[in-house]
Amino acid sequence: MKESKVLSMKEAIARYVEDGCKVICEGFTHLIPFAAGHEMIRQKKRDLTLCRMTPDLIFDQMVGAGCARKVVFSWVGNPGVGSLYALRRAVEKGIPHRVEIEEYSHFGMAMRLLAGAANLPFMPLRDYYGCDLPKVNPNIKELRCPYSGETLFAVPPLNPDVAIIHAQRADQLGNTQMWGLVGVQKESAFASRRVIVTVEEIVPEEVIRGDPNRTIIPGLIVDAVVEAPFGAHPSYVQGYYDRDNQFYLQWNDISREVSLLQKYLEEWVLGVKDRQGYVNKLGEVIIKRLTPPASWSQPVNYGIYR
Amino acid sequence: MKESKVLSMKEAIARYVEDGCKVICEGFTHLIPFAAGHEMIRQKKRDLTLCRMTPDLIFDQMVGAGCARKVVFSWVGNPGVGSLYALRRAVEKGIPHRVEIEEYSHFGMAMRLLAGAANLPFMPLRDYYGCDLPKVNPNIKELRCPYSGETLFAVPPLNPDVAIIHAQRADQLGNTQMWGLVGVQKESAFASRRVIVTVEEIVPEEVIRGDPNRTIIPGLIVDAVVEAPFGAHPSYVQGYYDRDNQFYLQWNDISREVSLLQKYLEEWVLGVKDRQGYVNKLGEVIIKRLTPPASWSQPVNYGIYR
Amino acid sequence: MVQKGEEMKDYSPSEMMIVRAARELEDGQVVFVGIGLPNLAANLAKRLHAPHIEMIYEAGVFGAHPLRLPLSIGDPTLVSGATAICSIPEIFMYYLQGGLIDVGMVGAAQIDRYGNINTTVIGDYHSPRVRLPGIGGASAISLLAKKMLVITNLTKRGFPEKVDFISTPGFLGGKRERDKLPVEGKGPSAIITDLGVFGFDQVSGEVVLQSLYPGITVEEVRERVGWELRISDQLTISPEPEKEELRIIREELDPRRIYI
Amino acid sequence: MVQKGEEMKDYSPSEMMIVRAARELEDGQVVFVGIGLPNLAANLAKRLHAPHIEMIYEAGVFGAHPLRLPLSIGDPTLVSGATAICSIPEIFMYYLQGGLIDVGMVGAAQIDRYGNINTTVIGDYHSPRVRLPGIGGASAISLLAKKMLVITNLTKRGFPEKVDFISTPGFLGGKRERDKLPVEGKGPSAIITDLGVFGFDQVSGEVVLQSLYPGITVEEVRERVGWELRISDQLTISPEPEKEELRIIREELDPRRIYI
Repeated sequence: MKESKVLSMKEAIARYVEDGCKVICEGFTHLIPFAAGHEMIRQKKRDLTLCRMTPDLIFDQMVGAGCARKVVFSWVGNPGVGSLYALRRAVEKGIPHRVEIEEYSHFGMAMRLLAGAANLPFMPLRDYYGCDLPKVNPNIKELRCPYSGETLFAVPPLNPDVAIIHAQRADQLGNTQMWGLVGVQKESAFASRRVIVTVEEIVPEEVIRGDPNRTIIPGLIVDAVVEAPFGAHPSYVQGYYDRDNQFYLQWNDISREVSLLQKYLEEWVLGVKDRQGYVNKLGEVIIKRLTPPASWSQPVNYGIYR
Repeated sequence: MKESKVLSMKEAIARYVEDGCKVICEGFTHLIPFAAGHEMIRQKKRDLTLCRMTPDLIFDQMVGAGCARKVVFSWVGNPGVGSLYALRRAVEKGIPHRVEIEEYSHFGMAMRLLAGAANLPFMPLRDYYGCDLPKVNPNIKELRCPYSGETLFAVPPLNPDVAIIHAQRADQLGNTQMWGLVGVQKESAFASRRVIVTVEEIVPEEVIRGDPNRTIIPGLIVDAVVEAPFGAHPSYVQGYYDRDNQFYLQWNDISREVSLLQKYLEEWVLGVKDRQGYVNKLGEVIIKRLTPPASWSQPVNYGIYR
Repeated sequence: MVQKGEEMKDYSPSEMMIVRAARELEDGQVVFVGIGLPNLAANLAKRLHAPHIEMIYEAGVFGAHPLRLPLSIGDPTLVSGATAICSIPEIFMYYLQGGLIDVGMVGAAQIDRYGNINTTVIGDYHSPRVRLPGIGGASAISLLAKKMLVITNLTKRGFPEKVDFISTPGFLGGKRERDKLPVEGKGPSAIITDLGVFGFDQVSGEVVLQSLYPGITVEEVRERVGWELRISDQLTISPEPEKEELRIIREELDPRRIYI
Repeated sequence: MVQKGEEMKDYSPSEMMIVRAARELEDGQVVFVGIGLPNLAANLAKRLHAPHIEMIYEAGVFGAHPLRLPLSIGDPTLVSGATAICSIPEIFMYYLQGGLIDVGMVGAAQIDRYGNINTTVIGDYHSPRVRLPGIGGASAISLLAKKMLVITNLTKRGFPEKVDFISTPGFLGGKRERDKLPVEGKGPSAIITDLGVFGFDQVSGEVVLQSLYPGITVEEVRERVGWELRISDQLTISPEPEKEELRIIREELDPRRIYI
């Protein structure tokens, strides 16, 4: 009865990500939407404000490709490995062009998204006391409790134009299920004007309806559903594939050099038509290395109530 | 390695519910902890401050039995049926003794519990504009946004001494899984100093560990785990039994008359030793009527990562 | 809810209310649904002119596929086969406060000349003559849903000039006062009763009788309203329920006739 | 992290740091764990003197049963077989701000005379000489966990008298200033480095050298500290790692020797 929201990645990005808009691509280590990031690079999106708690390789690549005007974050690095060199080059040296930054703590970013999802003009939190960050980021303000008079801090809502969320599965109406680490994806989706969901598998509505508590993002707020198997590599998808820690290490060398970064983008992003091209190029050996043996949850009984 | 937290209902209530303390028994229509409520009546707990968004029959019974000093709520009634007469008698006529009330809206109560769980001294919300409630409840205050200057309202945290939560299952350390409507149970548990979990089934740790995203309350904050099959009747447990709508109708007549209420308490609460006694008395016909055919969710794959 | 003296008609006042409420809903709207008549109205609309209505239940359910008529706001039949469940804080923060709800429907124990709703107390708050259930989710619906319908029976006691307690704001002292509230909800759009339907004056926010049900007179309505009721210049007679509407209500939605 | 010139010992500086950090943890504590040395320290303590330690991972994991050494803070091995997963807002609001965390462990690019930590920039904030990762979860750990340990290598650049930017507060300008903050966390309790362990003066909040690792001299430490370092009257030599500690680290916790 309802119209399917399934689009190709190309269509979804072309339709919903406009130059100059504010995009959030969440996923805390897990479920980082790399396939969508690569499509934004292929479509030469420009002047984006890129939001993520941890920019990770996905934003390093997008900044290196010239997509960004600004990055909003709370911890910027290649976790456990080192720096995001493309992002640092843009911030420090303006290569390929100057990129602004706006930073918070993890707690602050999470509360900005919560406020954004809840349509609150601010969210109070017990962070930033004694920190220098409020001195350089005027968005972080002091606030007095109307009951006790005590001082707290406040952060403003974050309301991106588009959220791009990767997940294990969704139906064609965008009802999206996710397990493993869920990060701030729910808040990011509710906080954003548009939501693109990319998934490992599009499943029949019955699968979703068989376990509604598993649904993190309701189809109500989803604009496009894209099937993108292996769409989070080199990050991971719980139960589907492992994090490619080797690639995170390799990236340290790649992003250090403009020429290597360009070569990477040409070969792995611009040089392939779509995610399927990337997966073919990755090859079976790597995919096999990253595929875990199965560990199934027990089903639960919802009951039939007539 | 860790010590089991499993107690009998009698022990759990005796140990953690003190006269005069503030108790929350959440569950929005679903999973209302009646077995625990009955045990509090049997143990003649007194001067309790009873907190629930919807006091429902559980608090009508406890107030009728003389356990309460105060009720904190946001909608008081027998849903779809009528009044909670025992509670009204106590508030309006002081029978069996005077009971105070303190009321909010649903949104306000939910935000009080969120603030309580998050250790915030207040939570802002967009409710109460133009309402008379803030005039009679000074706990609801106006607040100015530190960014826009706009007016919002604030509610203070609710931090009960004890939360009593009923659920489908938990392991012996209190890791508690729940599906179907989840209400404000997570917030209630985190907001409270002590947590008693009552469940349909105590399951091996492996069942919980097989699906960690299903865990709503972590054992970390749980003090006691009680096995109480059919422990939410006449409310319901998704997948286990249906709401006993007939009893909710009958209650309308019972609670109207002090003598009928007393008779009910003597027969169904004081007259049985424990929940098993209640279930035996209920009988197989009612249990069969309330038991739904099964509808199992599909298992999901978490993967084994070595 | 079938009233005596209505046997002449082949439909009940409740059925008429369901049909009238359903006609207020538009295709594609996101509707915040309560149990009883609002649930029946939303489901009727969905089966007829508004197939793309999205229903959100206050208990935290989106995309419900109930196999029976829900008897409580948290009926398990709303959960099995739904597409998403969320917590109560999320329903209020993300759906209502987040601005996702187009229409909400609420009941009323009292409603006054400016559409203010009382569901808290009759008499003084601290020593009430009658203690009512309280606000529940209604104030949030009025303030945060883009549009609100009120569904209630028309009784003299229920329609005083001024409510004893504003549980849920209508137009307060008048539309200008309501417009000052910094919220999405701009006040109730209609009161659907068992005798007719009221709207509100666009300028003052005062209740105006808009439509009578077949066979009901203006006088019968006036008798039950506690102030000098305004009647619309374009007063209409609501068309009777159509056969197909009644068939759906009786055969599909409430076959055991619990609410009709 | 094995340093040259340490081949004489049969354990690495990292191993010594892990052992020292583990000894700071007490049985029954709830520990907020990061990846790398903190994770190894907590797991070592759990296998020895603190079997009832509860570990919470920032990514939202409680009761993890990792089958391999986690290589990222959100490693999937932390999820499979865990007892509970929660969202990031919940970890910060309910666990940290909710006061459930006894001990947190953080790293530092720079740490100063009063234990203030810089992980943001070297140089001016707006035109930094070096851009570091930023705060992440560290400020919340310092302010909201009851106790905080800092784990970092001791380098001249990393121990200036005053950090360029306070990302995460230590004792600020001194203990009295820190005590004014309306939070649970009362300042760092120790800095565990590759040469020795520092504590803090109970009155002033100034860094004090408490313990040297075997074979390390006060002079070696002084050389790498950018201010006139105070030495404890009760300066100790930290006992070397025990065989069982090293066996657990090498055979059970980090068999591929990724961190040690």
